[in-house]
Amino acid sequence: MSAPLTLPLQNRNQAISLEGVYAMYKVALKSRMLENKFSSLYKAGKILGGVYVGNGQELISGALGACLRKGTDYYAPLIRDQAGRLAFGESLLDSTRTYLGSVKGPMRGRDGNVHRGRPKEGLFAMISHLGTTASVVSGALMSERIKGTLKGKVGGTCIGDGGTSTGAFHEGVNLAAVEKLPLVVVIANNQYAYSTPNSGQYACEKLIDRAKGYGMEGYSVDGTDIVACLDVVSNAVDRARDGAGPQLIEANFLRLSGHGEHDDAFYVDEAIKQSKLGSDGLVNAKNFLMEKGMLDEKKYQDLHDSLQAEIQEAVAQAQQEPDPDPFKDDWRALSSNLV
Amino acid sequence: MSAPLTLPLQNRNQAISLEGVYAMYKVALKSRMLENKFSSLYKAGKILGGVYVGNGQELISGALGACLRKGTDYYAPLIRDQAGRLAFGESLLDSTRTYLGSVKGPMRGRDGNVHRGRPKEGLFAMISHLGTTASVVSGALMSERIKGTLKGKVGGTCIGDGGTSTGAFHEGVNLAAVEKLPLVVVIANNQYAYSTPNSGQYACEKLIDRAKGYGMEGYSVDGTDIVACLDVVSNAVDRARDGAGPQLIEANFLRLSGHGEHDDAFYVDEAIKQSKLGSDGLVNAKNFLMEKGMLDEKKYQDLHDSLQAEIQEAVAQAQQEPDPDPFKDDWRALSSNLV
Amino acid sequence: MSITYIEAIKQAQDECLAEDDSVFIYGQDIGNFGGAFKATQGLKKKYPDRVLDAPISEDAMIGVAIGAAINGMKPIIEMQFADFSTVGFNQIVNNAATHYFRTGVPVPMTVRLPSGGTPGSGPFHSQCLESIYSHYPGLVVMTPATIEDAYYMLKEAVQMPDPVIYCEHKFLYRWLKADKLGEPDLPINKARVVRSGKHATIVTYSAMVHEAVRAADALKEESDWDIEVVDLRMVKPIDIDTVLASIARTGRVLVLGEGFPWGGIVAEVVKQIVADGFHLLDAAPKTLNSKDTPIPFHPKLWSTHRPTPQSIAQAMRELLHQ
Amino acid sequence: MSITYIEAIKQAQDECLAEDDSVFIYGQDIGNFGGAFKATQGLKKKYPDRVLDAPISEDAMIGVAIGAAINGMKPIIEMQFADFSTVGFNQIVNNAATHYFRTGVPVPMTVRLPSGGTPGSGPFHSQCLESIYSHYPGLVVMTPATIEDAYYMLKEAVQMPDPVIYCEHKFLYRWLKADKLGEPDLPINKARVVRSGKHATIVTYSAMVHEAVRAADALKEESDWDIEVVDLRMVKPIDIDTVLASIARTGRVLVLGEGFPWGGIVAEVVKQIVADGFHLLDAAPKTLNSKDTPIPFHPKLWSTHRPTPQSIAQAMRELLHQ
Ligand SMILES: Cc1ncc(C[n+]2csc(CCOP(=O)(O)OP(=O)(O)O)c2C)c(N)n1
Ligand SMILES: Cc1ncc(C[n+]2csc(CCOP(=O)(O)OP(=O)(O)O)c2C)c(N)n1
Ligand SMILES: [Mg+2]
Ligand SMILES: [Mg+2]
Repeated sequence: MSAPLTLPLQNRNQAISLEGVYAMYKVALKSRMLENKFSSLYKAGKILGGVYVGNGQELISGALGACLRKGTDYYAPLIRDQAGRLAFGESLLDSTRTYLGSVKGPMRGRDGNVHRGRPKEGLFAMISHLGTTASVVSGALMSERIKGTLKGKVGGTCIGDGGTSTGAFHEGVNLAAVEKLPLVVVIANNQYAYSTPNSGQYACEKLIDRAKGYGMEGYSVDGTDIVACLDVVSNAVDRARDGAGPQLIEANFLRLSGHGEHDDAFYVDEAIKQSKLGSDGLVNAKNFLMEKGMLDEKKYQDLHDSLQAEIQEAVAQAQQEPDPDPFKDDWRALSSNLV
Repeated sequence: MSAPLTLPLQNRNQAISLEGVYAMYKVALKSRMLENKFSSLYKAGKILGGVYVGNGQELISGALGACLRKGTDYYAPLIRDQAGRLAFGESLLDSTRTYLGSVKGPMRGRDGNVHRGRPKEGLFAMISHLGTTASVVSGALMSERIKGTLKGKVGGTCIGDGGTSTGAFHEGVNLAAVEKLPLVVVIANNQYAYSTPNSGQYACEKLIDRAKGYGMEGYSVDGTDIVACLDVVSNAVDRARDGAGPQLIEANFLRLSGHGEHDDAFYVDEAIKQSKLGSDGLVNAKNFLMEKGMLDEKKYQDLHDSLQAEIQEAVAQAQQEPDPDPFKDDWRALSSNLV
Repeated sequence: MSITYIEAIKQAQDECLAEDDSVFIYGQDIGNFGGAFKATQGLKKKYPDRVLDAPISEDAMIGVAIGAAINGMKPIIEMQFADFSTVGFNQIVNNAATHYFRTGVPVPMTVRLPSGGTPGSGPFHSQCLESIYSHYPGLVVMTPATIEDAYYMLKEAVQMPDPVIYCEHKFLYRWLKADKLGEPDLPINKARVVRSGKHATIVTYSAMVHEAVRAADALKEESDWDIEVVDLRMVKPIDIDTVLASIARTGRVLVLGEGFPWGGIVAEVVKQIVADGFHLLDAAPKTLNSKDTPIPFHPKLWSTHRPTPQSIAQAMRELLHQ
Repeated sequence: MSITYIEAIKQAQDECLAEDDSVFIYGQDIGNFGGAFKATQGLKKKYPDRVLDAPISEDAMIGVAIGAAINGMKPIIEMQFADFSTVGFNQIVNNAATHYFRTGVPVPMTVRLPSGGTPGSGPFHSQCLESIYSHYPGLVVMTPATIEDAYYMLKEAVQMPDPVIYCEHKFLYRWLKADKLGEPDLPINKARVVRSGKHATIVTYSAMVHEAVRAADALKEESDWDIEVVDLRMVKPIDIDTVLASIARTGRVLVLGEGFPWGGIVAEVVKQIVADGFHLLDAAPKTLNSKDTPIPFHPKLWSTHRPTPQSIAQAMRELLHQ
């Protein structure tokens, strides 16, 4: 059971063990369950802003988060990267506190939901404007190079199919390539940008066709296949870490929910839903682990229950914490004392 | 002598005749001579702003201008497209008047040198910010489509190697591809962006590698070879006109002058200067036409003298025209009457 | 048969499309989906070739509008949120706005910016950008505060030969409701006296008009102050004459805006008031904006960050006792 | 051994690099080439790993600075011209400027903007963007008018924990010359009384300080008026106390700027003056900016478009006779 899986990909430095797959599955499941919880809280009117979940994106997202090393690497997640955040080491409380507006959260109520981060721990806090993270992570990596401490470090970020249309993304990725930075960029191609299908965002056959045009190494991966995700991402991260320069990964899968919890996604093509692309990677992973004997229904139920308890606790704690107090808040946009 | 040249490129609808090559050479030479004149005027302190010339770019620039049809097509030239402008049908006077600040020029002294245009005649007036033209021409083409008058129309624009790094360029080209517009984009790869060599702008082997990633048809061409330029550009324009969608052309050559007339270009690599890439396409073209019997020294001298006279006249006329008068100028940024 | 502010915007667009073949709408998710706020719902079906989905490319979307407008069309660009227009900023302020002055060829385009704060929207889905765009020569900037203005101003914006930045306030979208669309009562370039009074004037625009009226009502109730409220409606150019006429009646003025406090419309109005109406003033003009920080996500912070009827009334008390 | 304004900028950068390993410079053509204006000439040789050429990607350049600054560095970004910073606008105002407030982690970066008009530079190489950036919470905006300020303010900007927009005026680059760099005389957040007077005050900043002094000299000569000139130096935040103290002495004020007339620094200063110094005013504050059109290319148009010693003197005459 602990024998390393043999996987087809070349150039792979690390073998993916079944334990590794199982660990990753736990993170993905935890992410799904946490976001389901946010979704119900949203429907109950208990969340202050919007809720954008990563249903379908857990495997590729979690794989990137899992392959990056907190304390060494940089990670700039995007809106559907709850799984990657958990895998990278973000606490459940950071998440629940931010969604629920606790003043004890990393954003202290000043920003919400998916915008949270702990920049001093290598976890960047995104802004809404798509495409801006590739250059920010590049800047962190360039500063490591200047300090002479880049060796062995990697930066990772994610972008949607829609986000690839932004000029900011192009500039950031191109710059990373020019600087030969150890940046791993995951294109989470979930077939839609809000309601817009891929045909409205790009005219190439596959987005990974752009890797060559940037001078990056590029990989396609089935985002519903847990082993493939781990394999391709760990390979790319290893290659970046070893000095092979920036890596582009395109993962294909379907967004299994609306754009946000307010959206019923009526526009999603039924044919895609029915295809392999539309399958639920989490179900696939569960089946795989059951086949391999790593999981049975009892074990799954135990896992589920323990995760549920953890989540419940983190939600409950955030809910009982104080809101920010506008009269005690330090209303200053500058950290310098100039006035 | 009037037999069509046989050229290697496939899919070409039009054969390039020697007469065509000669006509194009005349435009390119005229452009070079006009800009030489601007350069001397600049050195004599007679030009009000900067001077940015197209030395080396005349062939590819002229080819695009020549293949577009004024009155039907749209053309958005960039800073080194004097030859394309002449080929498209811009008058010498529009050029001299703008450089010399005549109030009779198309910009009436309000804008200078390379920013001129006649948007109502399909000749767009660029702003300085690089990368913005692809989307503007796309907008013109989309409006033709909406009106049902797109058939047979083409838009053309140019970008430098450096300009490909802008997000604006990426967004514009990608959008044209998504909309399957008849847009022909020429990347004038003159190896430098100001002082920055290509290695500082991109990490792919050839910029044309990006065509696939945009879902465009792509061509490389030797920008110092007049026949190849005409051939590749006319082919791409024809294909766009026939509905094959957007076309990307990368022309390679060397910028044969400084970035502007203030720049001695000390940083240009001597090896490139000595290579084929560094050769002067105008000299190559002259040699080719001489070989083919279309030109001899006498004919060249006559051509030169007549062009010189034309240029001299256009400069003289612009010089004797009035400057704009700030007290008579209509200082309004809006065309509506709202106050 | 009722109508909301957002429905007025939809109806105006529908009629623009119906009446003028050169009008088209371009924006993210505005086709089949009907737009993030449903301002174009159903329009794709009616005008399939003129309601077009755009990629996430704000810079290029504005570029498209410019090229189309030069070419005789009257594009409407929907930004998904005003905040994202910063990505198309360069094309707006340097290309669209300068084109008429540079070339003599006007650029009749309208950029719709879903603007302003709603609770829980945070720093990047709540911004007011009218001050930024007004700074640039060559743009007309509209900030409708009522259902009728939303409708009539948008229809005029689309027909105007200049680039118009049309700031529609998200908070008003469904909050403003009426039985039917009223008649137009003023040319769009005139400010409107929304509530007449004699002790002081509040000059404001967009959603803050309603907060100002609430504050004025409260002050009436509380201590019988009669506060006049002037809605600028269009913030560039500004109808300063109506503002000055009001101050001539009241002698005191608060200029109020939801946006950031530094520079911008509010400061510009004060500048124009003191330039031409200094002698009319019985007290120093006061101003009120949001705080000078990014817009906070948490509703408790947000509702202190922006002006409220309470903070407006407090500012008015100070003004009246000066 | 003389020094110019641009040399002061270069020297400040040289020393910043020498004194602090966390400083680096990133910009187009700033390496070997030494920058479009030679503000980094020779620095690449001295600090090869910390003077880096960037691709033509202003958005990404700012992104790099943000990522580096969060990570403990103190990047200096050179924009080739201030005008091109509109392409990096989103990263500046929405990412860099909000980061400290949102996360508590400051972003110590400096963006150098070669700003302002010179003859023949036209609409896209002449702009003043300090008003636009000042509007946004979270940015410090500096506008040095002297060789010493160029030097000392830049050195402080680089060490400041917040994003600083440093607007250096291209017209001053080689026009200001001195035998040697003077001593610092004021904290950078204090405005400076450049010329003392008693009849009226001109409040201004950057290159217009020199035009104001010329106008003041002319008025002295012409009719013995004593005009005080106050240089704001930093335009966000503003040292309004020094402005008010001057107005307390003179009772009259012209606020002057080179940028576009709508909103911005000039309107903000008027707003702050009337808020706190209304009782000090003997006449309505006046303002002067460029015309409200794009900046024209032709020197004859350009020199009428922007304020000149003549138009400043004219505005002062009107102010003095009010
Ligand atoms: C520059 C910019 N424009 C518009 C938006 C509004 N917006 C938020 S998410 C989204 C769709 C993103 O699609 P994609 O990149 O495919 O990511 P996904 O939501 O599918 O994960 C849009 C248009 C934005 N955030 N940024
Ligand atoms: C967005 C933007 N950033 C910077 C500049 C300043 N600039 C003008 S030309 C130029 C170099 C352009 O290089 P390239 O695109 O290769 O064209 P070339 O000059 O070689 O023809 C630069 C950096 C600009 N015009 N626009
Ligand atoms: Mg998507
Ligand atoms: Mg070049």
